[in-house]
Amino acid sequence: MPEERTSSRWQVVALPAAGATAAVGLWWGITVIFGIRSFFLPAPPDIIASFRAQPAYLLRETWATVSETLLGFGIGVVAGLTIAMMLTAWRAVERATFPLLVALNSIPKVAVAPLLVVWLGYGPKPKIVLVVLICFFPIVVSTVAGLTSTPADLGELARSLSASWWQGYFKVRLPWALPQVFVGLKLGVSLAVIGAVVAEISSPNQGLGAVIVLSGSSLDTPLAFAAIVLLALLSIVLFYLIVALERLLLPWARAISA
Amino acid sequence: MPEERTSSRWQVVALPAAGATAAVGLWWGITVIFGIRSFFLPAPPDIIASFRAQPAYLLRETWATVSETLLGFGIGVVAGLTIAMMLTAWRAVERATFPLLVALNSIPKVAVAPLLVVWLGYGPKPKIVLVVLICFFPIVVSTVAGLTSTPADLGELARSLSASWWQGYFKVRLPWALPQVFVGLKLGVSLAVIGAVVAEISSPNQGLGAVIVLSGSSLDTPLAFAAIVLLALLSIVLFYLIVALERLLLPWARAISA
Amino acid sequence: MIELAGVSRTFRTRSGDIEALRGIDLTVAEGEFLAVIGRSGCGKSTLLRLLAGLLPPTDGTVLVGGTPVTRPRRDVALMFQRPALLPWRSVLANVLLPVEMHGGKRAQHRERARQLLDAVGLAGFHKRLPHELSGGMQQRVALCRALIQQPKVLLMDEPFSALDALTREELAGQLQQVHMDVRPTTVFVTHSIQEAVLLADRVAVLSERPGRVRHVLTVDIPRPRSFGRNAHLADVATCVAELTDLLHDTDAPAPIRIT
Amino acid sequence: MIELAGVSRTFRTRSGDIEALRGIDLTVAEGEFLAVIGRSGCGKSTLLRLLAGLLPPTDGTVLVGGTPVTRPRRDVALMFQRPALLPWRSVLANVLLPVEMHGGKRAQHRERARQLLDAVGLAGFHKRLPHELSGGMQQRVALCRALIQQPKVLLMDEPFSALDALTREELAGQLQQVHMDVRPTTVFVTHSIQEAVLLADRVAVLSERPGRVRHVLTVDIPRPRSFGRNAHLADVATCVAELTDLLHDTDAPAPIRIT
Amino acid sequence: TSSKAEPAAAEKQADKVTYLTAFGAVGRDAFAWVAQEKGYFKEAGLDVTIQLGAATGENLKGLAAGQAQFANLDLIGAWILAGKGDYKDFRTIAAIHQQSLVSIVTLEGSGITSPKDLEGKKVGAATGSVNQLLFPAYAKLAGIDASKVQWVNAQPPQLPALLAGGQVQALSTFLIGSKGIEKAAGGKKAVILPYSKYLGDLYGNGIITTAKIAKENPDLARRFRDASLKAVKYSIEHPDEAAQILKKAQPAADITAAVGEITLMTPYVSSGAAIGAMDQERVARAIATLQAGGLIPAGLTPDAVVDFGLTPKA
Ligand SMILES: Nc1ncnc2c1ncn2[C@@H]1O[C@H](COP(=O)(O)OP(=O)(O)OP(=O)(O)O)[C@@H](O)[C@H]1O
Ligand SMILES: Nc1ncnc2c1ncn2[C@@H]1O[C@H](COP(=O)(O)OP(=O)(O)OP(=O)(O)O)[C@@H](O)[C@H]1O
Ligand SMILES: Cc1ncc(C[n+]2csc(CCO)c2C)c(N)n1
Ligand SMILES: [Mg+2]
Ligand SMILES: [Mg+2]
Repeated sequence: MPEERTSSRWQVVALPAAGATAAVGLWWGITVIFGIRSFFLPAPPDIIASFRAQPAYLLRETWATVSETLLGFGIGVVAGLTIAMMLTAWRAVERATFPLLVALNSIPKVAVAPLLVVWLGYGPKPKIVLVVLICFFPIVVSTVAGLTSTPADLGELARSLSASWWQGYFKVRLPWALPQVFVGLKLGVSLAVIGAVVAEISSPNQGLGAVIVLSGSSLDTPLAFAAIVLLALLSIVLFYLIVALERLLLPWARAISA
Repeated sequence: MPEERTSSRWQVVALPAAGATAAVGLWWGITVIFGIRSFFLPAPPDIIASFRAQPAYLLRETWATVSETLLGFGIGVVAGLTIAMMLTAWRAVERATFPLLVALNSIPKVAVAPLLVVWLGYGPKPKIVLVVLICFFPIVVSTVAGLTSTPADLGELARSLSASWWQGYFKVRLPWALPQVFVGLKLGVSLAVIGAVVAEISSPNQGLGAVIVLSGSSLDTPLAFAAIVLLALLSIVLFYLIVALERLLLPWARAISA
Repeated sequence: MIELAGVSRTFRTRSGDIEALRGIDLTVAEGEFLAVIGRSGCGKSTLLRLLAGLLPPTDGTVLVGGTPVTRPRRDVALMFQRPALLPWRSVLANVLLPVEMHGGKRAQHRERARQLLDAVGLAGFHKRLPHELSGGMQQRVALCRALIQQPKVLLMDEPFSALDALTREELAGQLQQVHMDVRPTTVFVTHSIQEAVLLADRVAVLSERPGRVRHVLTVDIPRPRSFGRNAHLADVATCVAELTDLLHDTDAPAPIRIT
Repeated sequence: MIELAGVSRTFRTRSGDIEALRGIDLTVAEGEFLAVIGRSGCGKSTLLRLLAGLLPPTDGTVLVGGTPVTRPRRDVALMFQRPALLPWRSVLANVLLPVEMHGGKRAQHRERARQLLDAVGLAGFHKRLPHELSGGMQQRVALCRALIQQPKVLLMDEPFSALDALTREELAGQLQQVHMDVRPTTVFVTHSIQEAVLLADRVAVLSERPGRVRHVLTVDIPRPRSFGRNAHLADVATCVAELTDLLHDTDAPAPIRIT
Repeated sequence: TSSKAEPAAAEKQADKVTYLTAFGAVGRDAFAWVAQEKGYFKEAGLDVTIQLGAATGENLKGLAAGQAQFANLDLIGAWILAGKGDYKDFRTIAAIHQQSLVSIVTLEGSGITSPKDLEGKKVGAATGSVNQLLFPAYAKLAGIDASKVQWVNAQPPQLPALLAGGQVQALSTFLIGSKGIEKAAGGKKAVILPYSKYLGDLYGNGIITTAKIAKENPDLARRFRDASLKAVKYSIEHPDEAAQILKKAQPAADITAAVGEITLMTPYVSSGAAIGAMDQERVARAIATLQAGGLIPAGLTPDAVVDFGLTPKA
């Protein structure tokens, strides 16, 4: 018989730390035991050394990636929610345009990136556009799923109150969908980081993606991994920021579920 | 007062067709009006010509991509569901390993692909692994969201029946989560296609990704777009297969929602 | 105010049709209080949903205020059989939902919402979320949400089913008072014959599935009425007995048509 | 069979604690039928959830069959206040759920499930999905799901609340029969005093929030009993009157502590 | 993925080896498929799997991981990596291009006709590629200020689009790609300023193998080298047929562009006495150039990167 959930500080901090330590240990162990050369798979100390060799540079490039990611993600969220709203508002719109969205999403971003560079130059613009392109789809699909899962009795309630479309949407359907919107946001933010990197790899003038490309052409795998580790940290931070926001905004969702 | 949903043949076929036609028309129009050269953005006829020049080759490469995608997606689904199950079964496991999964997912696949080639060679294996890596995460996140959204009264029902963990899982929580699992599957299958292409681009020995790279290095943009169009069609087919499966398996989910 | 003429409703489902209502003819005058009783599954909720404009009839016409019902109207309030509270809104905010939807000023109605909640015994729970309430408390919130609309037509689907005998009596008394003061045209589905007799001007008895109007009994007892302790004990007993007989006098339910 | 000693339960929430039950002492003998009545929100459902092992008490001990309750037991069946049916399972499959969970052969119990469903008037609905049923029909499915377990201890939370008077009477009669035949120890929450008197060996009356046991009344009327038409009309009336008084005799509910 | 060091068995059973091309499937790599198609590999007792290689570093990793035994790549890039000590376990066994193909490529009408005009311009190139690394040395010899050139980084296949789209005024790339650049630019003529005008000792692409094969199985390396060079010779003599063969094996290839590449590389292939030949002195000078440019530390000897026992004699 479960007691009220108590999340002790121990669990919140120690368990993830233990997991991370185990993972790093495993990785390190593998590189040592199999004698893997550092340009195939660098061991953790190589990566730390690589980071400590030029921290300012790496942090500057991290910041470039962060800013592209956040801008693109912000636009992607607005676009995704708007599209999801329109798709659920008119069934005909959904029928006519959803396959196009699926098609658009399926275009490998690696193939689009060069086109964007040609159109938008090699500054941050094509990167932001690519972030938007890569992160809007999970937001759309999750939000649509949330918006179409309003329980029948709440839907009838809204109708019986002669709610306008907007009212039904903002007072009933959207709040109900929020937990699923957050699924989309969590997936979207992870992809957003990747989108920024993909764009930077294609046009490696700034950001951690550029670091990866540069280190690739000089076989400096530890530097590439330093960039990858920074990317992973960035993703974790952004992901858990969204998780925190969810906990803050949607206590009811956890309360009504087992 | 909405009558029972009737989806006439007209809506199911004509609307998507209209949408597609409009999109293709717009695209064509843009290339003509702005006089864009086919090297930058080929017009639809260029692409069709490119496809008709060597249909057998393109279909063979499509098949290579399809088989990698399906294999990888199959493994990804099994892995994703298993991981989601373990994460929701033990809160400690979730705490300890979920950040690692987020980190793993955030590693740009473009950067992993060369490593996989080094370990697994130039055949389909690294491609399949990349597909798995790219598609498991949305399945995990969506499934976890579904599994943790069991309504309190159904959760209590399972507990009051002294359901074993497995029973509670398979008879109550998982069925309830299925609509959200399908969100993950839809997102996962879209990403699976992209994963296969990314891997093929990195090691262009087969598949549509190879067509994109190789046509890129011989500056044959229409051929690249023919490959992209095939990819889009492939994605649409796979996506709607999953939608169809969902409709078949989960009629109740639509019935209990507004 | 309400006219039903030859109204039928059949549900089409994969596993066959279910005929819920058949050929309902019924009129409710303005300000009248009609109770509806009938066995479980006979179509009472369906009837209310037809009146509320949530469901179209498969046959016949439904008029409210002289116009055919094609969609929900703002002057009609429906209290559902289940509470249907929004889980993210506090009790008070749930009660204020119709006000917001109808474009009223929240501030003006907040005081009234508080009074309603206090009147049904939920003082001190205004800021709680629905899942923190017991079943009966949730039902009372839903009741307040229907009453705050001050509708011309009030449709209530077993509004007191989750309440204990005492609370039931109290709230029935309050509802009677509301009806005497404001005189909304009321259709009140209940499974308590006592309650029907206490509250209604007329009581419609539905037959088993498919629901048809078996009889409409006029309750000619002056108001205010009260349970057990009034001067018309005999009249009440007669009505209750008659209704009980009507309910008992059952034809077998129509077999389910599997198509 | 059931012993509660000094049982209290307080819900901790963000917006303050709610004390639902305080110092409950209660014993139910093996095979006994205890009805519990009390005002809405007084903690009846909470009491059942404590007995079912779904919720730990904040204070005191809960014993079932002599052992402390720490988690649900297979020989205890709880019928919830809400139907809690699985929306993807047919009516029949919903009834068979406990059998599957308890590792019974589905085939063996299918016949019994059919009989139970027919007995509560759901013949012809076996293959329907829950959302195709009316509220009362759903409640009857939940009833069948509790009965199919043939438990030693049967906990029922307002099992007939969504049913019309007639169906209620019929099912109460059937329940009485089941209890006389199989003699499960039964705790039966109801808001119908009549029903309590008809069915129970003893009736526990809870006070308002926080719920305490105000009185336990022994109903000394021989079985089988029936509504209105038995030889012990006077006894029944006495009991009903006494319980009504007990329910009426209210102390004000404790104020909500906002912490 | 292994090469058995059993020369005696070569007659009976062909040695299975994997070969990596330098840049996907374009004209400069066509000879590999020519060797395959014409049976040169088979005659040499080889069963070759041709895999499409990528950047220099990736090809070196493929060799290091044992996924491939032979590769075509840019020798300067590979030697720089060896000189920096990242990966030394490979040996060059033939030079396909006797001169580096690295060039500044721009379009007619861009106003760039000499290295001097590059100052203040945007030049596109692959990040960290030899093109960028060698530029300071080139600039010094050409008498321009390298710091006044603004680099725009891109992936190699995207360079033509950058130039054609006007994002940059010039590229630093391999000159054999200039036919493609002209095609991308809609027919405008390309202007080519080869680095080799000032850096004459550098080689272009070449074939390498692992140090292990060079040492333990030189016969295998020789057979592969000879079959490949025979195909190189055939390709420059029959550019159209080579392009056709390439197209047949790799349908994504473009015949016109491939013919263009083969024609453009011809003078660089046959400038020396023998195709593929390497000269120890010149290799030493090339290494010295790299050291002078600060690209590698001192200490790299020609023998560390080239197996002169396996290179064709000049
Ligand atoms: N959405 C639906 N789909 C299919 N059948 C339905 C649906 N809603 C109701 N029915 C059927 O219509 C009949 C009448 O249902 P309704 O809910 O109106 O009954 P009711 O009189 O309100 O019963 P109760 O007193 O149990 O609430 C029932 O037989 C039910 O099975
Ligand atoms: N999960 C919960 N969180 C907070 N408070 C709760 C929770 N469940 C019940 N309560 C509170 O406990 C008290 C008793 O609730 P309970 O559901 O036991 O009442 P009840 O007697 O069953 O009422 P009803 O007859 O209306 O069903 C109520 O005041 C309710 O607000
Ligand atoms: C069009 C074209 N541009 C550049 C190069 C050469 N190149 C530049 S960078 C790089 C890889 C890593 O150094 C290679 C091969 C090419 N071959 N074709
Ligand atoms: Mg009903
Ligand atoms: Mg209760």
